[in-house]
Amino acid sequence: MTDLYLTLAVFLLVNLLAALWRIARGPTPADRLLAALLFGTTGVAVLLLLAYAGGGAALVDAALVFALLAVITGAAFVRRIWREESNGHS
Amino acid sequence: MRSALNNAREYPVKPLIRRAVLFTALWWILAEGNFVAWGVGLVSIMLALATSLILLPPGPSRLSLTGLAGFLGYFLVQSLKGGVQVALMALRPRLDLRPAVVDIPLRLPEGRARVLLAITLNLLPGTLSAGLESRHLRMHVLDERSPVETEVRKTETHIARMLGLPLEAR
Amino acid sequence: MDILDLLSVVLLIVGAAFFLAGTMGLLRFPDVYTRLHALAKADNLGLGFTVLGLALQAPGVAAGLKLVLVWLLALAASATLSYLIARRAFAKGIVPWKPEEREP
Amino acid sequence: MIFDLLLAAALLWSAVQALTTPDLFRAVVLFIVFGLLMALAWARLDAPDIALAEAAIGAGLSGALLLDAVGHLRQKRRERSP
Repeated sequence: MTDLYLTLAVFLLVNLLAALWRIARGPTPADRLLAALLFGTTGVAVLLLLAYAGGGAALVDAALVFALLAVITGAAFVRRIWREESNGHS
Repeated sequence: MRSALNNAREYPVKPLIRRAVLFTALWWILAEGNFVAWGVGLVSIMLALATSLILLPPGPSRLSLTGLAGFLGYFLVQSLKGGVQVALMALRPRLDLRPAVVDIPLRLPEGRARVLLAITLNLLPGTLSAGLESRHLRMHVLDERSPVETEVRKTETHIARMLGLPLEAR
Repeated sequence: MDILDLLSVVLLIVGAAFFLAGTMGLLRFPDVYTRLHALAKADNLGLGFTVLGLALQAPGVAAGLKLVLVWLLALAASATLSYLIARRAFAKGIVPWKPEEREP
Repeated sequence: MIFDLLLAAALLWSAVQALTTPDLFRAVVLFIVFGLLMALAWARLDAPDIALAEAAIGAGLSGALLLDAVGHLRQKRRERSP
Protein backbone atom coordinates (compact mmCIF):
# COMPACT_ATOMS: atom_id res chain seq x y z
CA MET A 1 0.00 0.00 0.00
CA THR A 2 2.80 2.39 0.87
CA ASP A 3 4.12 2.23 -2.69
CA LEU A 4 0.71 3.15 -4.04
CA TYR A 5 0.43 6.08 -1.64
CA LEU A 6 3.80 7.43 -2.71
CA THR A 7 3.05 6.95 -6.41
CA LEU A 8 -0.21 8.81 -6.06
CA ALA A 9 1.54 11.55 -4.07
CA VAL A 10 4.00 11.97 -6.95
CA PHE A 11 1.09 12.08 -9.39
CA LEU A 12 -0.64 14.81 -7.40
CA LEU A 13 2.61 16.74 -7.12
CA VAL A 14 2.87 16.72 -10.92
CA ASN A 15 -0.66 18.15 -10.95
CA LEU A 16 0.53 20.91 -8.67
CA LEU A 17 3.45 21.71 -10.94
CA ALA A 18 1.04 21.98 -13.87
CA ALA A 19 -0.91 24.53 -11.86
CA LEU A 20 2.24 26.63 -11.52
CA TRP A 21 1.84 27.30 -15.23
CA ARG A 22 -1.52 28.95 -14.56
CA ILE A 23 0.13 31.16 -11.97
CA ALA A 24 2.71 32.23 -14.52
CA ARG A 25 0.08 32.84 -17.21
CA GLY A 26 -2.68 34.64 -15.30
CA PRO A 27 -4.33 36.56 -16.93
CA THR A 28 -6.42 38.07 -14.11
CA PRO A 29 -5.28 38.09 -10.47
CA ALA A 30 -8.15 35.73 -9.66
CA ASP A 31 -6.69 33.10 -11.97
CA ARG A 32 -3.40 33.21 -10.11
CA LEU A 33 -5.20 32.91 -6.80
CA LEU A 34 -7.24 29.98 -8.11
CA ALA A 35 -4.02 28.12 -8.74
CA ALA A 36 -2.97 28.87 -5.20
CA LEU A 37 -6.29 27.43 -3.99
CA LEU A 38 -5.73 24.31 -6.05
CA PHE A 39 -2.49 24.02 -4.11
CA GLY A 40 -4.64 24.06 -0.99
CA THR A 41 -6.94 21.15 -1.93
CA THR A 42 -4.32 19.07 -3.66
CA GLY A 43 -1.85 19.79 -0.87
CA VAL A 44 -4.35 18.37 1.61
CA ALA A 45 -4.55 15.17 -0.42
CA VAL A 46 -0.76 14.89 -0.70
CA LEU A 47 -0.33 15.42 3.04
CA LEU A 48 -2.96 12.79 3.85
CA LEU A 49 -1.27 10.32 1.51
CA LEU A 50 2.11 11.05 3.11
CA ALA A 51 0.59 10.63 6.56
CA TYR A 52 -0.62 7.13 5.70
CA ALA A 53 2.61 6.30 3.90
CA GLY A 54 4.36 6.35 7.27
CA GLY A 55 4.64 10.06 7.93
CA GLY A 56 2.71 9.86 11.19
CA ALA A 57 -0.70 11.05 12.30
CA ALA A 58 0.52 14.60 12.96
CA LEU A 59 0.48 15.21 9.21
CA VAL A 60 -3.31 14.91 9.28
CA ASP A 61 -3.32 17.97 11.53
CA ALA A 62 -1.12 19.76 9.01
CA ALA A 63 -3.67 18.84 6.34
CA LEU A 64 -6.42 20.33 8.49
CA VAL A 65 -4.45 23.57 8.66
CA PHE A 66 -3.96 23.52 4.87
CA ALA A 67 -7.71 23.36 4.38
CA LEU A 68 -8.36 26.23 6.80
CA LEU A 69 -5.66 28.35 5.31
CA ALA A 70 -7.23 28.50 1.88
CA VAL A 71 -10.19 30.41 3.32
CA ILE A 72 -8.00 32.99 5.05
CA THR A 73 -5.96 33.65 1.93
CA GLY A 74 -9.02 33.80 -0.30
CA ALA A 75 -10.91 36.12 2.04
CA ALA A 76 -7.93 38.46 2.33
CA PHE A 77 -7.71 38.51 -1.46
CA VAL A 78 -11.38 39.26 -2.06
CA ARG A 79 -11.67 41.88 0.68
CA ARG A 80 -8.41 43.71 0.14
CA ILE A 81 -6.88 43.35 -3.28
CA TRP A 82 -9.64 42.88 -5.75
CA ARG A 83 -11.70 45.64 -4.36
CA GLU A 84 -11.48 49.26 -5.30
CA GLU A 85 -10.43 48.96 -8.90
CA SER A 86 -14.02 48.68 -10.06
CA ASN A 87 -15.17 52.26 -10.37
CA GLY A 88 -18.43 52.36 -12.24
CA HIS A 89 -19.24 48.67 -12.05
CA SER A 90 -20.27 46.89 -8.88
CA MET B 1 -46.86 24.84 26.27
CA ARG B 2 -46.41 28.55 25.88
CA SER B 3 -44.71 28.98 29.26
CA ALA B 4 -42.34 26.17 28.41
CA LEU B 5 -41.45 27.97 25.21
CA ASN B 6 -40.83 31.20 27.07
CA ASN B 7 -38.64 29.46 29.59
CA ALA B 8 -36.64 27.90 26.83
CA ARG B 9 -36.07 31.33 25.33
CA GLU B 10 -34.88 32.84 28.59
CA TYR B 11 -32.48 30.03 29.42
CA PRO B 12 -31.23 28.53 26.19
CA VAL B 13 -30.23 25.30 27.89
CA LYS B 14 -31.18 22.90 25.14
CA PRO B 15 -29.12 24.47 22.36
CA LEU B 16 -26.28 24.86 24.85
CA ILE B 17 -26.23 21.16 25.64
CA ARG B 18 -26.62 20.27 21.98
CA ARG B 19 -23.62 22.40 21.05
CA ALA B 20 -21.54 21.12 23.97
CA VAL B 21 -22.16 17.55 22.82
CA LEU B 22 -21.25 18.52 19.25
CA PHE B 23 -17.97 20.16 20.29
CA THR B 24 -17.05 17.26 22.57
CA ALA B 25 -17.60 14.89 19.66
CA LEU B 26 -15.43 17.12 17.46
CA TRP B 27 -12.66 17.11 20.01
CA TRP B 28 -12.89 13.33 20.32
CA ILE B 29 -12.39 13.11 16.55
CA LEU B 30 -9.55 15.64 16.51
CA ALA B 31 -7.73 13.80 19.32
CA GLU B 32 -8.21 10.57 17.33
CA GLY B 33 -10.15 8.90 20.08
CA ASN B 34 -7.77 9.15 23.01
CA PHE B 35 -8.43 11.41 25.93
CA VAL B 36 -4.83 11.91 27.02
CA ALA B 37 -4.88 15.65 26.38
CA TRP B 38 -8.36 16.10 27.67
CA GLY B 39 -7.46 19.05 29.92
CA VAL B 40 -6.66 21.04 26.80
CA GLY B 41 -9.76 19.55 25.24
CA LEU B 42 -12.03 20.80 28.00
CA VAL B 43 -10.67 24.33 27.68
CA SER B 44 -11.05 24.18 23.88
CA ILE B 45 -14.62 22.96 24.16
CA MET B 46 -15.48 25.79 26.55
CA LEU B 47 -13.88 28.38 24.27
CA ALA B 48 -15.64 26.96 21.22
CA LEU B 49 -18.94 27.05 23.08
CA ALA B 50 -18.46 30.68 24.12
CA THR B 51 -17.43 31.70 20.58
CA SER B 52 -20.38 29.94 19.02
CA LEU B 53 -22.80 31.60 21.44
CA ILE B 54 -21.38 35.02 20.59
CA LEU B 55 -21.24 34.53 16.83
CA LEU B 56 -24.43 32.53 16.43
CA PRO B 57 -26.90 33.21 19.25
CA PRO B 58 -29.36 30.36 19.63
CA GLY B 59 -32.58 31.23 17.90
CA PRO B 60 -35.79 29.37 17.24
CA SER B 61 -34.44 26.47 15.25
CA ARG B 62 -36.57 23.73 13.80
CA LEU B 63 -33.89 21.60 12.26
CA SER B 64 -35.56 18.42 11.13
CA LEU B 65 -33.41 15.33 11.24
CA THR B 66 -35.21 13.52 8.44
CA GLY B 67 -34.89 16.71 6.39
CA LEU B 68 -31.17 16.79 7.15
CA ALA B 69 -30.76 13.19 6.05
CA GLY B 70 -32.71 13.88 2.88
CA PHE B 71 -30.63 16.95 2.13
CA LEU B 72 -27.35 15.12 2.73
CA GLY B 73 -28.34 12.23 0.49
CA TYR B 74 -29.46 14.56 -2.29
CA PHE B 75 -26.30 16.65 -1.89
CA LEU B 76 -23.94 13.68 -2.06
CA VAL B 77 -25.56 12.17 -5.16
CA GLN B 78 -25.81 15.51 -6.94
CA SER B 79 -22.27 16.62 -6.14
CA LEU B 80 -20.98 13.29 -7.44
CA LYS B 81 -22.89 13.97 -10.63
CA GLY B 82 -21.52 17.51 -10.77
CA GLY B 83 -17.94 16.33 -10.36
CA VAL B 84 -18.28 13.64 -13.02
CA GLN B 85 -19.89 16.09 -15.43
CA VAL B 86 -17.22 18.77 -15.05
CA ALA B 87 -14.44 16.15 -15.13
CA LEU B 88 -15.74 14.77 -18.44
CA MET B 89 -15.90 18.29 -19.82
CA ALA B 90 -12.32 18.99 -18.81
CA LEU B 91 -10.92 15.73 -20.16
CA ARG B 92 -12.78 15.73 -23.49
CA PRO B 93 -10.40 16.49 -26.36
CA ARG B 94 -12.64 19.27 -27.68
CA LEU B 95 -14.08 21.70 -25.19
CA ASP B 96 -17.84 21.87 -25.39
CA LEU B 97 -18.83 24.69 -23.08
CA ARG B 98 -21.97 26.77 -23.39
CA PRO B 99 -21.76 29.08 -20.40
CA ALA B 100 -24.55 31.50 -19.60
CA VAL B 101 -25.60 33.83 -16.81
CA VAL B 102 -29.08 33.37 -15.40
CA ASP B 103 -31.06 35.08 -12.66
CA ILE B 104 -33.27 32.82 -10.64
CA PRO B 105 -35.96 34.25 -8.37
CA LEU B 106 -35.61 33.09 -4.76
CA ARG B 107 -38.34 31.60 -2.65
CA LEU B 108 -36.43 31.12 0.60
CA PRO B 109 -36.70 33.80 3.30
CA GLU B 110 -33.68 36.09 3.73
CA GLY B 111 -30.81 35.07 5.95
CA ARG B 112 -28.79 31.95 6.52
CA ALA B 113 -30.97 29.72 4.36
CA ARG B 114 -30.21 31.74 1.23
CA VAL B 115 -26.49 31.73 1.92
CA LEU B 116 -26.63 27.98 2.41
CA LEU B 117 -28.44 27.65 -0.93
CA ALA B 118 -25.90 29.79 -2.78
CA ILE B 119 -22.97 27.88 -1.33
CA THR B 120 -24.49 24.45 -1.87
CA LEU B 121 -25.20 25.24 -5.52
CA ASN B 122 -21.47 25.75 -6.10
CA LEU B 123 -20.94 22.03 -5.65
CA LEU B 124 -23.94 20.87 -7.64
CA PRO B 125 -23.82 20.10 -11.38
CA GLY B 126 -23.05 23.02 -13.62
CA THR B 127 -24.03 25.88 -11.32
CA LEU B 128 -21.94 28.61 -9.69
CA SER B 129 -23.63 31.32 -7.65
CA ALA B 130 -22.25 34.77 -8.24
CA GLY B 131 -24.37 37.10 -6.18
CA LEU B 132 -27.40 37.19 -3.90
CA GLU B 133 -29.70 40.07 -4.65
CA SER B 134 -32.80 40.86 -2.61
CA ARG B 135 -35.13 38.95 -4.92
CA HIS B 136 -33.02 36.67 -7.04
CA LEU B 137 -29.82 34.71 -7.25
CA ARG B 138 -27.38 35.41 -10.05
CA MET B 139 -25.73 32.29 -11.36
CA HIS B 140 -23.11 31.30 -13.86
CA VAL B 141 -24.13 28.10 -15.63
CA LEU B 142 -21.68 25.79 -17.37
CA ASP B 143 -24.16 24.55 -19.93
CA GLU B 144 -27.14 26.69 -20.84
CA ARG B 145 -29.05 23.66 -22.10
CA SER B 146 -29.20 22.05 -18.65
CA PRO B 147 -32.41 22.43 -16.61
CA VAL B 148 -30.96 24.80 -14.03
CA GLU B 149 -34.15 26.18 -12.60
CA THR B 150 -35.58 22.75 -11.70
CA GLU B 151 -32.33 21.86 -9.95
CA VAL B 152 -32.37 25.07 -7.93
CA ARG B 153 -36.01 24.51 -7.02
CA LYS B 154 -35.23 21.00 -5.80
CA THR B 155 -32.31 22.20 -3.68
CA GLU B 156 -34.48 25.00 -2.31
CA THR B 157 -37.18 22.55 -1.30
CA HIS B 158 -34.66 20.31 0.45
CA ILE B 159 -33.16 23.23 2.40
CA ALA B 160 -36.60 24.52 3.37
CA ARG B 161 -37.63 21.08 4.61
CA MET B 162 -34.38 20.70 6.56
CA LEU B 163 -34.64 24.06 8.33
CA GLY B 164 -38.41 24.00 8.73
CA LEU B 165 -38.85 27.20 6.69
CA PRO B 166 -41.79 28.17 4.50
CA LEU B 167 -41.30 28.71 0.77
CA GLU B 168 -42.94 31.80 -0.67
CA ALA B 169 -45.31 30.89 -3.41
CA ARG B 170 -44.56 32.64 -6.66
CA MET C 1 -4.54 -8.37 -0.52
CA ASP C 2 -8.05 -8.53 0.90
CA ILE C 3 -11.21 -6.90 -0.38
CA LEU C 4 -10.86 -3.80 1.78
CA ASP C 5 -7.42 -3.03 0.39
CA LEU C 6 -8.68 -3.54 -3.14
CA LEU C 7 -11.55 -1.16 -2.50
CA SER C 8 -9.24 1.52 -1.18
CA VAL C 9 -6.90 1.14 -4.14
CA VAL C 10 -9.82 1.71 -6.48
CA LEU C 11 -11.08 4.71 -4.48
CA LEU C 12 -7.63 6.30 -4.35
CA ILE C 13 -7.10 5.93 -8.09
CA VAL C 14 -10.55 7.36 -8.86
CA GLY C 15 -9.70 10.27 -6.56
CA ALA C 16 -6.44 10.92 -8.39
CA ALA C 17 -8.34 10.89 -11.70
CA PHE C 18 -10.65 13.62 -10.43
CA PHE C 19 -7.65 15.68 -9.35
CA LEU C 20 -6.27 15.30 -12.86
CA ALA C 21 -9.59 16.50 -14.25
CA GLY C 22 -9.54 19.51 -11.93
CA THR C 23 -6.05 20.48 -13.05
CA MET C 24 -6.96 19.99 -16.72
CA GLY C 25 -9.98 22.22 -16.17
CA LEU C 26 -7.84 24.87 -14.54
CA LEU C 27 -5.44 24.82 -17.48
CA ARG C 28 -7.88 24.46 -20.37
CA PHE C 29 -11.06 26.31 -19.42
CA PRO C 30 -11.35 29.78 -20.94
CA ASP C 31 -12.24 32.13 -18.07
CA VAL C 32 -12.41 32.60 -14.30
CA TYR C 33 -15.97 31.35 -13.93
CA THR C 34 -15.52 28.09 -15.80
CA ARG C 35 -12.25 27.45 -13.96
CA LEU C 36 -14.07 27.97 -10.67
CA HIS C 37 -16.58 25.31 -11.73
CA ALA C 38 -13.76 22.86 -12.41
CA LEU C 39 -11.90 23.57 -9.18
CA ALA C 40 -14.84 23.55 -6.81
CA LYS C 41 -16.45 20.37 -8.12
CA ALA C 42 -13.73 18.10 -9.46
CA ASP C 43 -11.08 18.74 -6.83
CA ASN C 44 -13.43 18.30 -3.91
CA LEU C 45 -14.69 15.05 -5.32
CA GLY C 46 -11.09 13.94 -5.81
CA LEU C 47 -10.33 14.75 -2.19
CA GLY C 48 -13.50 12.96 -1.14
CA PHE C 49 -12.48 9.73 -2.87
CA THR C 50 -8.94 9.98 -1.53
CA VAL C 51 -10.30 10.47 1.98
CA LEU C 52 -12.65 7.50 1.66
CA GLY C 53 -9.85 5.30 0.34
CA LEU C 54 -7.57 6.25 3.21
CA ALA C 55 -10.32 6.03 5.83
CA LEU C 56 -10.70 2.32 5.04
CA GLN C 57 -7.07 1.92 6.15
CA ALA C 58 -7.42 4.12 9.24
CA PRO C 59 -6.33 2.60 12.57
CA GLY C 60 -9.55 3.51 14.38
CA VAL C 61 -13.02 4.99 14.01
CA ALA C 62 -11.96 8.41 15.28
CA ALA C 63 -8.96 8.56 12.93
CA GLY C 64 -11.24 7.75 10.00
CA LEU C 65 -13.75 10.37 11.06
CA LYS C 66 -10.95 12.90 11.31
CA LEU C 67 -10.15 12.35 7.64
CA VAL C 68 -13.82 12.94 6.82
CA LEU C 69 -13.67 16.11 8.93
CA VAL C 70 -10.74 17.37 6.85
CA TRP C 71 -12.79 16.75 3.73
CA LEU C 72 -15.86 18.54 5.07
CA LEU C 73 -13.70 21.52 5.99
CA ALA C 74 -12.18 21.62 2.51
CA LEU C 75 -15.68 21.33 0.99
CA ALA C 76 -17.03 24.24 2.99
CA ALA C 77 -13.91 26.28 2.31
CA SER C 78 -13.89 25.94 -1.45
CA ALA C 79 -17.67 26.30 -1.84
CA THR C 80 -17.63 29.55 0.13
CA LEU C 81 -14.54 30.86 -1.60
CA SER C 82 -15.76 30.17 -5.10
CA TYR C 83 -18.94 32.09 -4.30
CA LEU C 84 -16.90 35.03 -2.98
CA ILE C 85 -14.58 35.09 -6.00
CA ALA C 86 -17.40 34.72 -8.53
CA ARG C 87 -19.38 37.51 -6.91
CA ARG C 88 -16.39 39.82 -6.90
CA ALA C 89 -15.62 38.98 -10.50
CA PHE C 90 -19.14 39.98 -11.51
CA ALA C 91 -18.93 43.15 -9.44
CA LYS C 92 -15.74 44.07 -11.28
CA GLY C 93 -17.48 43.58 -14.59
CA ILE C 94 -15.55 40.61 -15.91
CA VAL C 95 -17.66 39.31 -18.78
CA PRO C 96 -18.15 35.53 -18.90
CA TRP C 97 -16.61 33.81 -21.88
CA LYS C 98 -18.92 32.85 -24.73
CA PRO C 99 -18.21 30.39 -27.53
CA GLU C 100 -17.93 31.99 -30.96
CA GLU C 101 -20.96 31.46 -33.12
CA ARG C 102 -20.46 28.46 -35.35
CA GLU C 103 -22.66 27.87 -38.34
CA PRO C 104 -24.11 24.38 -38.14
CA MET D 1 12.86 9.92 -4.62
CA ILE D 2 11.10 11.35 -7.68
CA PHE D 3 8.80 13.13 -5.26
CA ASP D 4 11.71 14.82 -3.52
CA LEU D 5 13.40 15.87 -6.76
CA LEU D 6 10.19 17.36 -8.15
CA LEU D 7 9.51 19.09 -4.86
CA ALA D 8 13.01 20.60 -4.77
CA ALA D 9 12.71 21.81 -8.36
CA ALA D 10 9.32 23.39 -7.67
CA LEU D 11 10.66 25.05 -4.50
CA LEU D 12 13.60 26.56 -6.38
CA TRP D 13 11.41 27.69 -9.27
CA SER D 14 8.82 29.39 -7.07
CA ALA D 15 11.49 31.03 -4.92
CA VAL D 16 13.31 32.46 -7.95
CA GLN D 17 10.05 33.61 -9.51
CA ALA D 18 8.83 35.23 -6.30
CA LEU D 19 12.07 37.17 -6.00
CA THR D 20 12.35 38.29 -9.61
CA THR D 21 8.80 39.05 -10.70
CA PRO D 22 8.07 42.79 -10.96
CA ASP D 23 4.37 42.37 -10.07
CA LEU D 24 3.91 42.53 -6.29
CA PHE D 25 0.68 40.54 -6.28
CA ARG D 26 2.20 37.73 -8.30
CA ALA D 27 5.15 37.70 -5.91
CA VAL D 28 2.81 37.25 -2.95
CA VAL D 29 0.92 34.39 -4.61
CA LEU D 30 4.25 32.73 -5.38
CA PHE D 31 5.29 33.26 -1.77
CA ILE D 32 2.14 31.47 -0.59
CA VAL D 33 2.78 28.65 -3.03
CA PHE D 34 6.37 28.46 -1.84
CA GLY D 35 5.14 28.19 1.75
CA LEU D 36 2.78 25.33 0.89
CA LEU D 37 5.53 23.47 -0.97
CA MET D 38 7.90 24.09 1.92
CA ALA D 39 5.34 22.54 4.28
CA LEU D 40 5.30 19.46 2.05
CA ALA D 41 9.09 19.41 2.18
CA TRP D 42 9.05 19.51 5.99
CA ALA D 43 6.55 16.68 5.94
CA ARG D 44 8.95 14.65 3.80
CA LEU D 45 11.78 15.45 6.22
CA ASP D 46 9.86 13.77 9.06
CA ALA D 47 9.13 17.06 10.80
CA PRO D 48 5.32 17.23 10.91
CA ASP D 49 5.28 19.88 13.62
CA ILE D 50 7.37 22.25 11.52
CA ALA D 51 5.20 21.44 8.51
CA LEU D 52 2.20 22.52 10.58
CA ALA D 53 3.86 25.77 11.64
CA GLU D 54 5.06 26.50 8.11
CA ALA D 55 1.59 25.99 6.65
CA ALA D 56 -0.17 28.03 9.34
CA ILE D 57 2.28 30.87 9.87
CA GLY D 58 4.54 30.84 6.81
CA ALA D 59 1.93 30.45 4.11
CA GLY D 60 -1.35 31.27 5.83
CA LEU D 61 -0.88 34.22 8.14
CA SER D 62 2.06 35.91 6.41
CA GLY D 63 0.39 35.31 3.07
CA ALA D 64 -2.83 36.98 4.19
CA LEU D 65 -0.92 39.88 5.77
CA LEU D 66 1.16 40.39 2.63
CA LEU D 67 -1.99 40.36 0.49
CA ASP D 68 -3.45 42.96 2.81
CA ALA D 69 -0.31 45.08 2.50
CA VAL D 70 -0.42 44.91 -1.32
CA GLY D 71 -4.04 46.03 -1.18
CA HIS D 72 -3.13 49.04 0.96
CA LEU D 73 -0.24 49.93 -1.33
CA ARG D 74 -2.46 49.88 -4.40
CA GLN D 75 -5.03 52.04 -2.70
CA LYS D 76 -2.38 54.59 -1.69
CA ARG D 77 -1.02 54.69 -5.21
CA ARG D 78 -4.49 55.32 -6.62
CA GLU D 79 -5.15 58.12 -4.17
CA ARG D 80 -1.92 59.82 -5.16
CA SER D 81 -2.55 59.63 -8.91
CA PRO D 82 -6.29 59.60 -9.61
